[in-house]
Amino acid sequence: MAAVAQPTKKNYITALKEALMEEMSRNNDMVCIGEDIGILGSAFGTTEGLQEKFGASRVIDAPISEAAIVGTSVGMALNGKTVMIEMQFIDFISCGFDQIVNMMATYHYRTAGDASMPIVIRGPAGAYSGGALYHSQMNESWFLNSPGLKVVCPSTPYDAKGLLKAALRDPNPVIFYEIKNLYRLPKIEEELPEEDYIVPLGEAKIRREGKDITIASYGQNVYHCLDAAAHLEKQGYEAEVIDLRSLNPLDEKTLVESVAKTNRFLMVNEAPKTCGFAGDVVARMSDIAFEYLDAPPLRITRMDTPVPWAKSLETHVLPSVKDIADTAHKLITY
Amino acid sequence: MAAVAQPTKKNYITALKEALMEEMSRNNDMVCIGEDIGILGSAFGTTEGLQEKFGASRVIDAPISEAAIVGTSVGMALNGKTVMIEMQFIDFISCGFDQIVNMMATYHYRTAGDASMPIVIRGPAGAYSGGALYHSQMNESWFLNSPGLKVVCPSTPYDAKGLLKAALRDPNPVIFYEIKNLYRLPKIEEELPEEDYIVPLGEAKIRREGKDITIASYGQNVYHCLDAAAHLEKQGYEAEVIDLRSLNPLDEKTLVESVAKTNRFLMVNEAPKTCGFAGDVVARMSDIAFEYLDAPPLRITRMDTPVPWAKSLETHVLPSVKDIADTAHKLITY
Amino acid sequence: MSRSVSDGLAISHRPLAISLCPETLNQALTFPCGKPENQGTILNPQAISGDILASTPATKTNGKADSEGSLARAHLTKDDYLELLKQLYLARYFDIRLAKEKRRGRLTGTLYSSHNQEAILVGSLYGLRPNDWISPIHRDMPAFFLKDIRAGWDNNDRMGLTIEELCAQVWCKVTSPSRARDNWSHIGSKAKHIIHSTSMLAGTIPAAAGVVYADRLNGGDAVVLTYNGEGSTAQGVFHEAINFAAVHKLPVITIIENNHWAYGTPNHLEYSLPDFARRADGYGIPGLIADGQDVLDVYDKVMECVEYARAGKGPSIIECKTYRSYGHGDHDDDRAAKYRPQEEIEMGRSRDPIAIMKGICVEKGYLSQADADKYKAERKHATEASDEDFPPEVVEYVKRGVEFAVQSPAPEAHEGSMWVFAEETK
Amino acid sequence: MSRSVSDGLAISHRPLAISLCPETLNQALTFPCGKPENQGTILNPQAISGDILASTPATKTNGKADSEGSLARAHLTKDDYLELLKQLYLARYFDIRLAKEKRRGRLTGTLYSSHNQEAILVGSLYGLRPNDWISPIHRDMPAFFLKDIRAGWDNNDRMGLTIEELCAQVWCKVTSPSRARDNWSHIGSKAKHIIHSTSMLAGTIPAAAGVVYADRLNGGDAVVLTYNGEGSTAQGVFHEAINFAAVHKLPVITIIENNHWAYGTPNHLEYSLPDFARRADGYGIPGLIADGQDVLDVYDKVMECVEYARAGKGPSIIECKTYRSYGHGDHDDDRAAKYRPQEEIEMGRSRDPIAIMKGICVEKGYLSQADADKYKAERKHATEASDEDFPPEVVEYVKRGVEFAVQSPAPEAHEGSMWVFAEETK
Ligand SMILES: Cc1ncc(C[n+]2csc(CCOP(=O)(O)OP(=O)(O)O)c2C)c(N)n1
Ligand SMILES: Cc1ncc(C[n+]2csc(CCOP(=O)(O)OP(=O)(O)O)c2C)c(N)n1
Ligand SMILES: [Mg+2]
Ligand SMILES: [Mg+2]
Repeated sequence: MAAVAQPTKKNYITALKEALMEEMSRNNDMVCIGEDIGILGSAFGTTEGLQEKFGASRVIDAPISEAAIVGTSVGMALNGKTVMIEMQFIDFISCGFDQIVNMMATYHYRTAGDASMPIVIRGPAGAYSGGALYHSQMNESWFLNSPGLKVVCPSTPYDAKGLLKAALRDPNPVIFYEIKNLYRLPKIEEELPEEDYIVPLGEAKIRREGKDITIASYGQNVYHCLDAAAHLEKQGYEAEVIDLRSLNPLDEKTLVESVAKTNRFLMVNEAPKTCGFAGDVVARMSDIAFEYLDAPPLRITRMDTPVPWAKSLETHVLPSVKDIADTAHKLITY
Repeated sequence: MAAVAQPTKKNYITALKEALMEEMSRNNDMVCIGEDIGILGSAFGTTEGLQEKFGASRVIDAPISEAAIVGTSVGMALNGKTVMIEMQFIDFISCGFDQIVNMMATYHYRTAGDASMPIVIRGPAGAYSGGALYHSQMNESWFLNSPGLKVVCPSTPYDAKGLLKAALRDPNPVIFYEIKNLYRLPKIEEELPEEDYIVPLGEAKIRREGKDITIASYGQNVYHCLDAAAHLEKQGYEAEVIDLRSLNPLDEKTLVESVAKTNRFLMVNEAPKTCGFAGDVVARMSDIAFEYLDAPPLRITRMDTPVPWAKSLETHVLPSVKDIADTAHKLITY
Repeated sequence: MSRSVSDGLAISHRPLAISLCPETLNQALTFPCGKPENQGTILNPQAISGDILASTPATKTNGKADSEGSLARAHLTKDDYLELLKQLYLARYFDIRLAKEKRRGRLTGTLYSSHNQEAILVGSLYGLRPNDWISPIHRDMPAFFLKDIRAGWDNNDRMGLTIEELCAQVWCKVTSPSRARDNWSHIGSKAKHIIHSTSMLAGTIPAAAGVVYADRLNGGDAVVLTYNGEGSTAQGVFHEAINFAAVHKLPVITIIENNHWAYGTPNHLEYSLPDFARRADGYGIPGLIADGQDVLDVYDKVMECVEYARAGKGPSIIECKTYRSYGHGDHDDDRAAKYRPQEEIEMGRSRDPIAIMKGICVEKGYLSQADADKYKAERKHATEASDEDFPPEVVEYVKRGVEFAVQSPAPEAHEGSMWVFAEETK
Repeated sequence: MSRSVSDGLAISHRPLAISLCPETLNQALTFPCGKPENQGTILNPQAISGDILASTPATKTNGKADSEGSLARAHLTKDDYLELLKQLYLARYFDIRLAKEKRRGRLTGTLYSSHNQEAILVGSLYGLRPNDWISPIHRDMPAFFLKDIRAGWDNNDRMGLTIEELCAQVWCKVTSPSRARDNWSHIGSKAKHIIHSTSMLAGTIPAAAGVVYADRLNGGDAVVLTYNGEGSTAQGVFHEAINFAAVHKLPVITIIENNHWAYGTPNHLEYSLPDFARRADGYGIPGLIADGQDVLDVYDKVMECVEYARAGKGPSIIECKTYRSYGHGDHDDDRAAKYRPQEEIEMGRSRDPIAIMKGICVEKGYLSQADADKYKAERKHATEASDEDFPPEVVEYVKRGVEFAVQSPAPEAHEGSMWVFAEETK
């Protein structure tokens, strides 16, 4: 009897690797650029093997020049290429900021559609791992407030692969937040389909059904929300947890349908509070779901501080499972 | 009989000029830096006469290097100086972005108070004047989401002078949005006190009292709100219009007190909608004033587009008096 | 094949003396505003580095005037000379026409005049191939229609914008390439290989590097010409882009239009050396200086760099010395007459590119003195010049564009929220 | 006063030959990773510019070794030599101790080892005045306590951090200058004139320019030393800051620690020339090359630039050639042994700064061969070296710091939301 291949579970970073490898094979006009993505294969190993397979001209080890990395990618896109940009950490995206918000994001708009920008900027993001101020950021709000950019943040291997592939096929620039804490987290490993698939941008996913409150989030906070939901369950409440996955475009429909059922809304993310995306979603719910709400739509976020280094400090400023469970409880019993 | 001096009304830019002149005289450790602020006296004339009076070493004509302008100011602040930075247009602040959000904004935090950063970055801002994508921005949200920055936006000559002086005496970095459309607007000219005064950061101002709805805004949108209020008055409604003036710190007390009275809340600004400050204030009201609200707290903002050039296009994407009046009416009659 | 590999290696990473700059030219290229003894309204001489006096030589020169034979211009015919002259008139007339329209209140936005700087645009574009790329900025409006104009002034399929498109843009009409969404020089064309700039100075140089990187990946041999003011060379992204281009030996030719003022800031407050071409030395790439008033010198220098770039040897910088005739923008005209000394302004305008090219054509016998005297546009301010000062075909050409623009409609309001995102999926 | 004004002018804006670099040194400074024939795992040789082979000379040299008399080291005494050697041991021991602690899981965060690069820190700091400023980055941990250590290793009031403060920082304790808010090298002190860096490479050079600008305004004559990896010189802000410093002739000395790798990227993919000192040429400022393995050569070059800067002549760049011993950070040690060829690593480590300085001291008769053989730290990996390989006072000194750190408490949680804003009003 022939040995039956054991289905293998794959982690988040393997899913990303597969996406890059497959899209580079599928699209001869795709180029990758970033610091240390070629010879080294990326700080976290995400691009391992790419340069070997596709050559140094399609997998470019760029100088430490984030603005030039973004800007040259704009030029390549203008001349027909699809570009994957890696930021070594998403924190360094600030060094290419002007090129992103003023050059790349607006290109399609200001040329009345003459040129689209199929560029994905991806990079390791997120706190809770002692990375301190410059290796912990979730700065998606800067880009959500800059028209012309799509923003994505997967929380599972399946979504990581499917969303990255979808982003790389999208004609628009996409900022792609990878949660480095999830890269190799065993508990979220899963089997991935053999065949080509994408997860379309703009579709949220209900991670847990419930009728008492809607808790929306993305990235690693999804797991905090699920843990809080488990906690609430012990108290006899059923929380619905929605993983937004794509922030722009946002799946408002799934959110409204959920709130129509639960009549409570809580939004959780780890970015700073003021002008963060949590507040934005809360404001949207005021607008589109107010009639369903039996309690104020609220948000739980990082405090308005940078992410400090020491564990005690970091924990203090970031949302915790307890924060979520407590606030959810307050809203359910409002 | 001796001639009695006629009290003179002053415009918004004159108020700013006086603030700079007075603070430079008052504080020998104050330095100004920016492009074309010395020989030329600034694109809009805001720094006219400063270099003549205080010399080229305290009023620096910098190379076209926004990142270096911010970064050298950080160094000067570290070594005891107070710095006024002019961005020729606030749109170009993106070119110094990393230095602002990662170097300047965090300095006090990451050094546990070892070094404060008394730096004001000011510049002409705002749309409605045909400036197109790069001479129209209101990008305050980027900075409100970056902990460590205060953000201010005056709408009258009195506030322009008083807030700028307060900002220049504040030990923290302040991003100061000047509305270029108001610089020389005759209808807002007013007498300014002879004596030294400041407008403290963090105090909102009720521009018009009313009992039917609270409309909050800042910058030139305040006038749109007042026009909408006048319109509503004809329909028999009294809108209360609050000029926030200072976005961070925000005067939540004045807002809550107003909503406690009006039970309706509408927030207006001209920045892009998603993750803009309007949504943030709406989310705060959900949190701190939900019990008072008899209708959803809403926002009116620019569409999620850049600011286009042609008048027809620009008008289409920006909030109008009609938008405000209509939504306010909807909320009042909710 | 006359070049050997070692030739290439030998000249590849030091500032090259691949062009000559006669001594007399050096003097012509020096305007007083860079010098501390003549500082306009500069208030604090201490801020000015004293050693600007000890100027570096413009380019390395072998001390004698070059013979024409080795220059790119050797291949130009009489017709080329006359065409270049006509293009100078065209660029000048376009600018003057806009100045007049602006003064009459018919235009919205700012005119950043290219008056007196036309030789840089005409000379640099003349020898390009149709599929080469360009990246013009605020002061380069004529570049958009001058690109590939050799394929026929009336050939709308050439690889450049039409005069109609350009006028429609300035008049803020929906028929413009931007559909009136972004202003003045913020246009381009993917099909015609023109990069669309933003306001952010030096911000398109990385994109320029990117288009030719992509072209090389496709096996092409296009070059890209980027235009920049001298003040803009202080931007970080200038450095990042040129460094990238140098590392990858990309065919990026960066033209520095040194008109000696960056808005109200003179050369010595932007850069520590008198010659901005020296920026090249930090990247080990050729840094040439051209006489920005002499269309043929610009042509020669650009063509040398184009050849160098197309051969795969990498990027280069050409500083074209010139002088800004008026204010930074038209709103600045009055102030600029104050913050710049009058003698400086006169000296800066004295070497009019039209006059210089006319003189050369007469000297060569390509133009009779009588014909040369027919159209006296040179050194005339927009308020002084009339249509009679220009060849009628030039006036006609621009007129056609203006008429098209005037008749075109403004965009409809709803377009304001269109095209934020592209819809199709690749 | 021995210098005349014209002296200053003559040397002020070209890359200066103010230091000599003997031919033999040139060879010692060249590591193979910059060369295409020895590329580690580089996969596409075409991407590498062929003419790196034709290397520019390290600095202009007159072809013969300089006499010691004209060098800054001429003023150093025997005690200085021995102190320098001891400081090399100290820097090395600190790094090795951290590597061991890290390996034992006692530290959080990344160790960016300065192993093999200590001569740059020790040599550059030795001649500074107490009130001079410095701006160290990730690989410069020992710089924080080496600053002004001449005022006494045990003098806690000197203008540098104490070993206790530094260890507390690494151990993530509340007694550190950052109160454990930001990690590892992201510390400094306003009072002690050390600029607090962020992670953003080259991001503190503008601040360095700013502190000395302010100092000059106050009538001071402090200089500032900024440290940067060679890869970081590609950042836009590097350009903007040096350009600003050059325009204003600010006393900013930029040390480029060229350890030949920027994480996994070799020199030739970061810059088109083999010598990063040539970046200086684009700003018309001196660009020197020092042997980063030789503490005295670094000292000489830095002191020349310090003198130049203090005299008001402006900024300069010193490239110190060295080699990164291990991985980029300790997490990269294993990979770095693969992406870099073994011979290269061996060659890069072969000129150990401790060994070189020992040799000089012996040659000078400042140290007996027996004493020199006593502490054999040189060329030893962290796993091989033991306390016996170091002078006991060095081991003791670091031990004191470690003990303090270990006994210090972690910060209390509520501090996490403190100090976002400063409270007092000026
Ligand atoms: C990044 C950025 N900073 C500032 C400005 C404002 N600005 C527009 S033009 C200009 C001067 C440009 O001078 P130069 O580069 O010499 O070009 P010129 O206008 O003289 O042709 C300035 C400061 C800008 N457009 N972009
Ligand atoms: C602006 C920025 N981009 C990227 C990084 C990530 N990064 C950290 S160190 C490093 C390599 C630095 O190389 P080099 O400047 O040569 O210094 P070295 O580590 O070799 O001493 C990179 C890319 C960063 N810290 N900052
Ligand atoms: Mg200029
Ligand atoms: Mg390095």
